[in-house]
Amino acid sequence: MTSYFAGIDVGSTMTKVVILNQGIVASVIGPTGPEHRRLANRVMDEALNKAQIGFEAVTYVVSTGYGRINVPFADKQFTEIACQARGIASLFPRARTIIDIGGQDVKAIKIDATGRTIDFVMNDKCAAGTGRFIEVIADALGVGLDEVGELSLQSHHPAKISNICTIYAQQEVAASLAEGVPISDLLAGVHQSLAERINTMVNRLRVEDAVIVTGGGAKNRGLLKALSEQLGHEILVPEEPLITGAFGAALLGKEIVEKARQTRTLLQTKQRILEEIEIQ
Amino acid sequence: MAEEVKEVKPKKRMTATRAAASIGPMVKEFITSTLQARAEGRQKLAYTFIVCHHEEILRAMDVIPIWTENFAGICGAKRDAERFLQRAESLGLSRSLCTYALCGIGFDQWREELGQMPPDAPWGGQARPDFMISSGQIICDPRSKWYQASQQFMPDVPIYNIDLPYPLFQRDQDHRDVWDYYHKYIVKQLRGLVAFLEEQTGKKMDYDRLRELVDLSDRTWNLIDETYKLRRAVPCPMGTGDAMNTMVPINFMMATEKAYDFFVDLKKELEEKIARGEGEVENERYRLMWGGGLPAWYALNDFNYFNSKGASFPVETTYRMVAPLNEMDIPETRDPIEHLAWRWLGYWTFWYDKAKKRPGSEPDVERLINWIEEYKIDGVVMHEAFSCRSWHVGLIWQLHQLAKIYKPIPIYVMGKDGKREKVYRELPSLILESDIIDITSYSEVDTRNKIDAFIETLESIRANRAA
Amino acid sequence: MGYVLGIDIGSAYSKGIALGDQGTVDSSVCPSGGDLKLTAERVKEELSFRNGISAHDIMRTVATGYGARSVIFADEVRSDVACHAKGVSSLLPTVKTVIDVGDLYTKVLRIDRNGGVHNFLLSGKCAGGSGRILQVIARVLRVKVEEIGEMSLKSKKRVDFNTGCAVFSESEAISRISEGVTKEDLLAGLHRALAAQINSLVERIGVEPDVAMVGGGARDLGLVKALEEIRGHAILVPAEPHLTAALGAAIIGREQLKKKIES
Amino acid sequence: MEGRGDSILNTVERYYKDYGLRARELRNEGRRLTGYVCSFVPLEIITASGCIPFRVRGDIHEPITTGDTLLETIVCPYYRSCFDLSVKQKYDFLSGMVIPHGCDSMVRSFSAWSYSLPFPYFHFVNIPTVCDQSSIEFFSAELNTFKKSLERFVGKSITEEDLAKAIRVHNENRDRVRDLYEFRKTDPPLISGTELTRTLTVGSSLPVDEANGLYDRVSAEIKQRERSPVKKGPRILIDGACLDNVELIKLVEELGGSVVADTICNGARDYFPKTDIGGNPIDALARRYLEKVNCPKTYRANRAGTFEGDIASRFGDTGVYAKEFKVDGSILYLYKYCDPFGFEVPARKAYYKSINVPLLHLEDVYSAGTMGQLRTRIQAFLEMLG
Ligand SMILES: Nc1ncnc2c1ncn2[C@@H]1O[C@H](COP(=O)(O)OP(=O)(O)O)[C@@H](O)[C@H]1O
Ligand SMILES: Nc1ncnc2c1ncn2[C@@H]1O[C@H](COP(=O)(O)OP(=O)(O)O)[C@@H](O)[C@H]1O
Ligand code: SF4
Ligand code: SF4
Ligand code: SF4
Repeated sequence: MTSYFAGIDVGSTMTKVVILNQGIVASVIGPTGPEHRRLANRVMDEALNKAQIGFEAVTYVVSTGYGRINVPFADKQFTEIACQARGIASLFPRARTIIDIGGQDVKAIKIDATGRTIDFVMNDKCAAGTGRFIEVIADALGVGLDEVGELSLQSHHPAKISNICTIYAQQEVAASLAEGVPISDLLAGVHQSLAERINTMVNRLRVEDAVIVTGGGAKNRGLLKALSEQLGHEILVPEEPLITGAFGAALLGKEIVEKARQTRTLLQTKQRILEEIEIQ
Repeated sequence: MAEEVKEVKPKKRMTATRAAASIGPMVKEFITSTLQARAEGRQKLAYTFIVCHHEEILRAMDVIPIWTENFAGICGAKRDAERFLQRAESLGLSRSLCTYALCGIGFDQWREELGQMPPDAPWGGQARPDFMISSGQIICDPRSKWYQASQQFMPDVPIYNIDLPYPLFQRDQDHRDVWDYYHKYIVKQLRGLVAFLEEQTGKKMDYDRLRELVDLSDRTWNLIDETYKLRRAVPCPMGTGDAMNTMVPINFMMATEKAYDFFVDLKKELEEKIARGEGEVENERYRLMWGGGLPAWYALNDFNYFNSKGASFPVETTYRMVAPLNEMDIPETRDPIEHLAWRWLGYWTFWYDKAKKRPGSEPDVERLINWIEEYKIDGVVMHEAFSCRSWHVGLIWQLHQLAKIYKPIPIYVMGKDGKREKVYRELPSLILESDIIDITSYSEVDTRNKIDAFIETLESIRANRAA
Repeated sequence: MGYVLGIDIGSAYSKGIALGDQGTVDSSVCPSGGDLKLTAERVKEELSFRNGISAHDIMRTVATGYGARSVIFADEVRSDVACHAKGVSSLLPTVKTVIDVGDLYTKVLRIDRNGGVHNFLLSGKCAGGSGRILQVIARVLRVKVEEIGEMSLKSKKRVDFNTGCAVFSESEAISRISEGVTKEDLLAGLHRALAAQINSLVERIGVEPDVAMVGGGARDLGLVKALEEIRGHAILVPAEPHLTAALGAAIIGREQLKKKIES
Repeated sequence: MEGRGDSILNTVERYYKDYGLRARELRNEGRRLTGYVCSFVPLEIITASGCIPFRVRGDIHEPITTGDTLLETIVCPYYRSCFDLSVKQKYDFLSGMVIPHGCDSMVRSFSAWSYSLPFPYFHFVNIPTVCDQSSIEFFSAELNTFKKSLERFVGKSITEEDLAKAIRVHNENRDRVRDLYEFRKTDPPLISGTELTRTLTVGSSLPVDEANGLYDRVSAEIKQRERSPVKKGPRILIDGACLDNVELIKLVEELGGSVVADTICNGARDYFPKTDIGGNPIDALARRYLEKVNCPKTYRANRAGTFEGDIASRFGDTGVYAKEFKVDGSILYLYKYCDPFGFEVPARKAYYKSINVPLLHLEDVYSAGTMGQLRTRIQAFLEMLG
């Protein structure tokens, strides 16, 4: 019987699930709602359906991400840092620096040739330095998140955003828009401002090639361009940058099981039933 | 925000005096001369800090001081500190620390990494020193930690660290009871510095020359005091905006003829202006005191903005590092080093006795009160620079205490019985918040809005002031 | 003598007052939106149209607030510090300390009964301590910002709420609710935390009674109550606290007019 | 186990939660308590005067409010919290307060403290930054001034015997703390980091002889233990300044690490160095505080002439502890706005690298609210040590 391993990454905005055996058999991205538990269930269910297996077929589940403690059916939790490092190391053996741009925080991870984390930094205190900054501004400009990147690339004169606070910046951008500053320039300015903040943080690690960007922010080409200019390094992006954390989580689970088998220790795994947890 | 000027170009600040306008080139020339000295290698260069009362010793030994605070300030004024600050942050240094130091360390690290000046370094950059002389003790921690951190990137450059303590004000203690052993310690520390310099330069100290230089800076010191006191005139001939320039000879050029001559000229210029009834601003409406805080170097233009509203700054507590020598009770001595140590102690304890006489007062508050009266001040402006604790912690408390014990503004109010009643109110104050060189902490629009509101406040007090 | 308009273009709401010879004739409030110039026009139009005021009946217009400079037709621009002071002192003459909880900033002013300002202080560079957080939370709770005051007063068990970032408070609220905290208790916690932040600003400048609260935030009874609780004394709130700056602007305009006529 | 009612560690926890419980009792008995902050106030002199030294601490659960109205927020948050609690009269049982020149935050806020608190006694002890012979002489003189001011306050003179005796008890106190640290050497440690820091924190609120008694009882109880209270996990050293709330340590232990060593001000930095016996007691104290307490506040000249040599001599004690307590990783936990420690971060990082100990650097603001943010970082670090 093939064993399956699942990784579930409950982010602040998106919940991602990856199911593995030898390779990825299914991956699903769904929104994270306020009720983490139920959504974790739903996304997991969807992934199982896609893989056409039942939950009992999954040997080990690792949860990660901002909502990792709210996954009742997980066997173990890891931080996104460990999971991203693991996932990226397997996808990009050359990777040395990972920058994960999420909605709630931004992390930079340095890994060595064996894929081990050697250092990391993160920002999660002020929205001004995270993906949320872009969300708020995009919202104020009435632009969809999937358009902001392309739009900003059309700009020739990025606007200078002088406020740091997301809220003040939102106000500033709205006012500039009314004064006729083109949306593309504003977006380019916003990307530059965020890229600057990320760059300062990341630099504490002394960035080395190859630099991989993951998380929702990696879907934003405008941000990537600004970031690569600031860093002075080329940037690589996984095909599906959102799921690398969940992928790494599944891999870590797989390793735990394999190690246990080798040393013949018994794994305390929970009963493999995905119960529907009702929340009012 | 909406009205924010799109591309922030540092405009040249307009000065009110010729003397202040001559400062920029002087500093530039000075920086250039340090670079030249480095290239020629004939004289030793020393990183060091202002307000240490040791420049006479350096000059007597022909050591060229490189004032690292000055260079950081220049980066700030040119709005080009950010890249050095970011470097420092990348090293693991928190942005909450003294940004002068961060800028300096970031610059040093870059220069050492490249083996040459970082690209487009402001005014040619800061020369590599032969040694560093630090002095933190009671002025501030960064002064003893900064060079130590820089040394990581130039381990071959030795540091000599001296202590220059002074007794902190304590209400129930007379500073004269303790200052003998303070004096003794300072003297030993300064003698240690002399020995260190002798070792580094291979020269012997010429004590006659030292005595002459100490005498020169004493004379300059008194002259500065006389010159600055001219600013009591109404209208005020020179404001704090200019004083942020004329601090250069006080802090970076003491014990030189040039500094003395500068103040001779400035004094003459001010006297002429006073004779002509010429003020810093054309129609002086408000006289403000810069009551604390180092300036935001990239935003000196804000002084012009104040001026444009009719506000002049006849006096500031910042960089006014002198007090009349004859009013300081310092013992006579022929030994120049002993004299330096007494002058140091005399300066820091200058307001102690006065403060003890007024209940609730304290030296810094006492100085505010005295100058408010001497300079006929209408309001106090302070700058809370977030990264320097030394000059900026305690300002809020000082304002609090000032408001509590000193209410000079008479106004009429409606009393309980419906009759007009005269009461006294405290002086209005304005606290600006940003940083000395970290421009990301500053918003021009916010600052100017605050200034506008403050000016309106002054106006309304003026309108309601009881005769 | 005609009418004087006071127009306060805030970052969230724009407010206008038309002042006639006998006092306030009408007021208007609308969201500020992006185009402030247009909003300013709209406020004027609305006041004029509803009260049949023709262009030459408007003797003077004084603008204030975040977007005051967008009121191109204004005769004068005054800071909202001065305008709030004027407005409050005309409504509540015993007030000596004014707390203005606006959208982006919180301000504290010390005033006299003539509406003169003696001293003032503004909150810093982070929107975490101003009224905006109320809107943010109201939105995630799917209630109207007008309702949150009442709701919070119904709370039985206030939770500890971390006000930090105004943006992230949203996610904190979401996760609290998903933990089963009621909206009422959450709001009470929010009000308490915000009030504590506001209070430390208030304390800095020193307080002289009576104390009034104005600005959009003062419409939130939960916040007023929380601040009263912390301070241990009553806080006066004028009937329409968000209008005091506009009112003050109009009064200033009227006074100027009077002076002009007299001289 | 901890659950038993008669456990001394339960008592410790109670005194920890209600900090100052015993001090209030002593005050009611008519004793004089003298508050202090930082590890640079020579407690021996306070004890010798008959007063009881009481370490003023902050509370990360209490939002800083009143304190902020008098003191800038650019003061280190730990110190602001201490000030805030003091002006909120949490320490109204004190008769006085001694503040040393530990850092800029302490120097520049001295006026605000001394004018805002109603204590009859206030004193500032100036401390040299340089550590040479003239500094020791100066510091001795400054300590004599301190002694004289205490004498004036208590109305009696402090004799050499008084001092010698106080030095002895405080040394004994330090020996006992050392004994407690010994329990950390097993793997997993017999005493958890949370228990230890709680015990020391409580100890610093008691008269020194009572603290000695407390430590003895704690030691006796730990000796009885058969099992460690924590699971085996990465062994962590906490490097930093004042850590008088256990939440961070607790978090590390919750996440599977064991805190087994530290350099903190209310830990090894303060308790490991002892005062020399014999000779002039004031001079001996001057030497202990200036030369033996290893804090970034004092300037240690670079005698090696190389960076590597310099950091080895400045941070060598950390390396010794790391070896002695078999540390797997270190957490450098610093407060925002702390200049003395803040400027050392790059050098400390380099030092850890040189001794091959992985390091996590955290900058925090002294609030329980940030523990959530620290959780992910710490968990990831422990994963890294794996
Ligand atoms: N399609 C998209 N195009 C551009 N940016 C996106 C897109 N989707 C998400 N983002 C960005 O990614 C962020 C969310 O990233 P994600 O990794 O999902 O965060 P989390 O892990 O916290 O849920 C958003 O704040 C947004 O800035
Ligand atoms: N009825 C209300 N109840 C609670 N809060 C309100 C109410 N109305 C407005 N607010 C709050 O007040 C703020 C706006 O205040 P306002 O004084 O109009 O600000 P500004 O002048 O800066 O636009 C908003 O951020 C909102 O959160
Ligand atoms: S006094 Fe302030 S600005 Fe100057 S070096 Fe010290 S901390 Fe920095
Ligand atoms: S500055 Fe703005 S974005 Fe940052 S914490 Fe404050 S409210 Fe949030
Ligand atoms: S943590 Fe740092 S800044 Fe705070 S009191 Fe200690 S030494 Fe001073």
